[in-house]
Amino acid sequence: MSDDIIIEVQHLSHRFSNGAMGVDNVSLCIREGAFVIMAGPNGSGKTTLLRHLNGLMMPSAGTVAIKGVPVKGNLLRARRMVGMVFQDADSQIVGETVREDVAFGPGNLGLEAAVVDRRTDRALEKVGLPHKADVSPHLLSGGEKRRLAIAGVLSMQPEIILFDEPFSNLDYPGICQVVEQMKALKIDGHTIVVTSHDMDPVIGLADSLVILDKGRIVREGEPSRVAAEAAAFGIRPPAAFMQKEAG
Amino acid sequence: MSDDIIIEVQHLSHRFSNGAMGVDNVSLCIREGAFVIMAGPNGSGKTTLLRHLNGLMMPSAGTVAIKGVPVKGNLLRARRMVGMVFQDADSQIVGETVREDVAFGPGNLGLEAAVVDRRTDRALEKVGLPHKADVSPHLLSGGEKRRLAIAGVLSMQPEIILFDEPFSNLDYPGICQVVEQMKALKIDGHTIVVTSHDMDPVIGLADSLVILDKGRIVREGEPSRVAAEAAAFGIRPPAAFMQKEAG
Amino acid sequence: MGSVSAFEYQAGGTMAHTLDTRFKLVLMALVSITVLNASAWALLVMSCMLVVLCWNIRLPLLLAVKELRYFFLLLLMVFAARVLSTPGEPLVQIWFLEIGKKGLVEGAIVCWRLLLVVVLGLVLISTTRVGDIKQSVAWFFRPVPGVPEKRVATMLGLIVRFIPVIFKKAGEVTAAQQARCIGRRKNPFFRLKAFTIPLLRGIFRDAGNLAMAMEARCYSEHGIRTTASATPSDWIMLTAGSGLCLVTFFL
Amino acid sequence: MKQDTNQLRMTAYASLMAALTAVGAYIAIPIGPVPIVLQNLFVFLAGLLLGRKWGTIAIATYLLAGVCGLPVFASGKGGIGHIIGPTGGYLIGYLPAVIFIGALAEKGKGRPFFDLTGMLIGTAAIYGLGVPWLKLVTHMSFSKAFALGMYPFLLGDAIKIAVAIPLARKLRPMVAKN
Ligand SMILES: Nc1ncnc2c1ncn2[C@@H]1O[C@H](COP(=O)(O)OP(=O)(O)OP(=O)(O)O)[C@@H](O)[C@H]1O
Ligand SMILES: Nc1ncnc2c1ncn2[C@@H]1O[C@H](COP(=O)(O)OP(=O)(O)OP(=O)(O)O)[C@@H](O)[C@H]1O
Ligand SMILES: O=C(O)CCCC[C@@H]1SC[C@@H]2NC(=O)N[C@@H]21
Ligand SMILES: [Mg+2]
Ligand SMILES: [Mg+2]
Repeated sequence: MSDDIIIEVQHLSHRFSNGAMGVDNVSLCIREGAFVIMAGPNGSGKTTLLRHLNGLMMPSAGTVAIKGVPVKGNLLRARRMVGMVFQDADSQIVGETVREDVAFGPGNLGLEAAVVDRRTDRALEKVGLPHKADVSPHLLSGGEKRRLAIAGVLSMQPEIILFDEPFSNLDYPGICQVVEQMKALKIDGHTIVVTSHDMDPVIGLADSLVILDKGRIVREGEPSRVAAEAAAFGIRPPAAFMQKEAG
Repeated sequence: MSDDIIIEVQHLSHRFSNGAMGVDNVSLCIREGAFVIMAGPNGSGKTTLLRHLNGLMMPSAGTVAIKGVPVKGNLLRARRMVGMVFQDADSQIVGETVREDVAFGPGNLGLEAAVVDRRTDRALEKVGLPHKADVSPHLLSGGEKRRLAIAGVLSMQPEIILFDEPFSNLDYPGICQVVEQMKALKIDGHTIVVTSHDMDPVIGLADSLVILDKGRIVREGEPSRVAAEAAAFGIRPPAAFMQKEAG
Repeated sequence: MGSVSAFEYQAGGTMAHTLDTRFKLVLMALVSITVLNASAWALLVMSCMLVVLCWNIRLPLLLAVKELRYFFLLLLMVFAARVLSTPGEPLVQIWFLEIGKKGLVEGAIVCWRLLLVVVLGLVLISTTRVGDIKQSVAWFFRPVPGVPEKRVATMLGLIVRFIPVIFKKAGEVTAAQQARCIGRRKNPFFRLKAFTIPLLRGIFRDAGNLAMAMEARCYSEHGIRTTASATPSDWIMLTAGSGLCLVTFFL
Repeated sequence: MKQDTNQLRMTAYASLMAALTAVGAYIAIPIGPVPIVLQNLFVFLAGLLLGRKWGTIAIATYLLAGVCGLPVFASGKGGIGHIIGPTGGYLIGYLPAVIFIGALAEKGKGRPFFDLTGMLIGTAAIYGLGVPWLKLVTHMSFSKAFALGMYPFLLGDAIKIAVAIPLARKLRPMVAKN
């Protein structure tokens, strides 16, 4: 983790058309190469905040900048630099085969066919799916689908990767696979932001833990320090910490 | 928990139209008032097995009986006696308001309007949603939606309640609410079957733990005894047990 | 559950598989039009060739018959309508229904034509990837002004993607409602409304999510290739095919 | 870019309506040369929910998918031959139908009277093209074409129209969001 700030959110607010505040005056800096967990109860604004980082949603007030360049007005750059793995693995499948799905992103960037192919192959290898390249994505298991979604993001070679609830509906081996993937991405120098109701699998990797509540950041800092306070905000404290207390 | 057997599954197999075996020669007895956890990796057949208990799916071979009466040929009886809370809370919402949704089941049973109203009120109270009775269900939070789904089942006054992944995408208070609900149902004498990738919240309530793998039952018995072996079958062992080992 | 039709692309290396999809589509159109105007002799020639083609690509015959069971019913109706409405010397007379030789022959020919066209469609889908159809359509529309050919291609891909999703969602909604004893309701209006609203809500939400996921991956129209190149053997096939159509047209 | 976002979402919705139309065609009850289908219900909904422009795009793409051989027509058939076949006229008729319905729905801003009028005109357009086409292709008499290609469906179509109005009212907010 370097000292350069890669994501800078300033006084960000998002008001939905029905008047509800999804995110309310949030400021946040994330350093290059950091692994950040974003926790908070249902409806606390995690998904809404994440979607501002790659310009899928636009702020009602405030700004988001990636490496100093505002997202607004540079949408394509933001989306190339910030990859996002959505919660629902099924709804983000675009291709008819695994390979085609992974090639969707780089294809959109207007790269040459040879470059697209190379990136696709590399991404498939990284997540361990080359043998499934010609299979229909809908035939994959839950864990494989999630890895496919990661490959689809990796092939765009983003510097930042956002994961929205990456463990939901996954079995234990599936969770372990995804965590391994995250570990490898972190070692490669990617900046990673994860939202999850279940911090257990990733708490060991995290450099920072942010707690959201009602659209605001209520705690932020060292995971070990912040996790102790998690329960007060309706977040399940990671077992690792309960154990410590028990032991 | 009494000694009477309420659910009896004998040599149940289910073959899908593509030839895959969803459930493969499963036999299982559940006693009245028991709380059973069904665990297993993705695709091990948990959902498929549950759906045979209320006749949503029909066996290719074998039988299921509720209180000695076969499900086949007595479908409506089975569905009245066996309520089911689905994994995807959204797809089971039918009503335009919370109250209307809860009244859907008893309304279908052809009960008198006064009885339907009374049951609806009682169910709403049990899950703590009376103040939301006139709200559109789509505006509820994740936890509230799940409680609504439970109310929709309670209003039919089933003896057996099946929960398919009741904790997915729920925050910690939501999980706690659902667990409280289950505890109350258990005390009321309901028989409960829960599938979940995360056993932590319910392991303390369980009388029995069943592990499925590739459509077969591979372990069955005392939760404390079976849980110790869980990891071998790709199931995340409950933290309570890891703690014991650590402590 | 899954796809619309029991028929899906079957990988293979036959001539029907490797022929350039644009050429396949053109040939399909030509042959369809020819067949619908062909005489009995021409139909015989065409049928023989189609049988060879079906054998060549190993068209699953049993599946085809199963798939077409309703279509056979339709053919029967067309046949009956044709027989009964064609004037001519009656062979048999049942009450006021007159069945004539001319009617029988014409009815048979009409049905034969329709059957050929439908089997031709099965051959096309079992030898062609949707991705290739998409790309060919984009290529065809490239010179047409006012039609955003790449967007059209994207939409074709999305249609194929959504169909199984709709069936799956419909299954889920049905299951959830059956579990709550909807089976006791006999009123079809009630059931239709109870079923359709959650279904459509759910799939519209999914479609919105998909659009967002595509956007996050920089959806742009660079992603669709509209260039294609044909090999000499493609041209030979096209020439031979259209020549045949021309000949049978006058047969 | 906001414009773009919306366009992509509408593209997805239009494709979805086309896919629904295909599913509605797949569920066909054969009662003669022309089957009972749910297809036209989704043609109505395409116009009501998406409006004139996107409704037309949805149905035009649906027809194109069929022309290209994808199995999207009644009981899972496709190909240009099907359009030239007995039921082709109905299929072509869907285009003017969706244009009328969409245009009126936009004008009416959700008032049921406009939706209803649109669907009645649309249905007239579907039969206006469908029945003569059926007569032409199968060489029946006009009275037979009406008996086989229109009368058996009128009650069903009336039910579809009656169902489409509340459906559109419930679903419009979802489509119009943002
Ligand atoms: N399109 C919308 N219109 C109006 N309100 C919305 C919309 N989307 C979300 N909200 C509201 O904004 C708030 C934040 O939602 P968000 O999805 O960001 O929460 P979350 O933290 O991701 O919750 P979860 O843990 O359940 O995923 C919630 O109260 C939600 O009801
Ligand atoms: N309609 C279907 N057609 C064919 N195979 C199916 C169908 N539904 C499920 N399967 C297969 O049957 C097996 C059991 O599926 P099931 O949904 O019961 O698993 P599960 O234990 O509930 O998994 P999860 O933990 O992911 O919910 C899986 O291998 C699945 O791929
Ligand atoms: O072959 C097709 O795909 C088109 C079938 C058209 C059926 C027509 S549409 C109007 C009328 N109402 C029905 O239910 N069926 C017919
Ligand atoms: Mg969220
Ligand atoms: Mg399941």
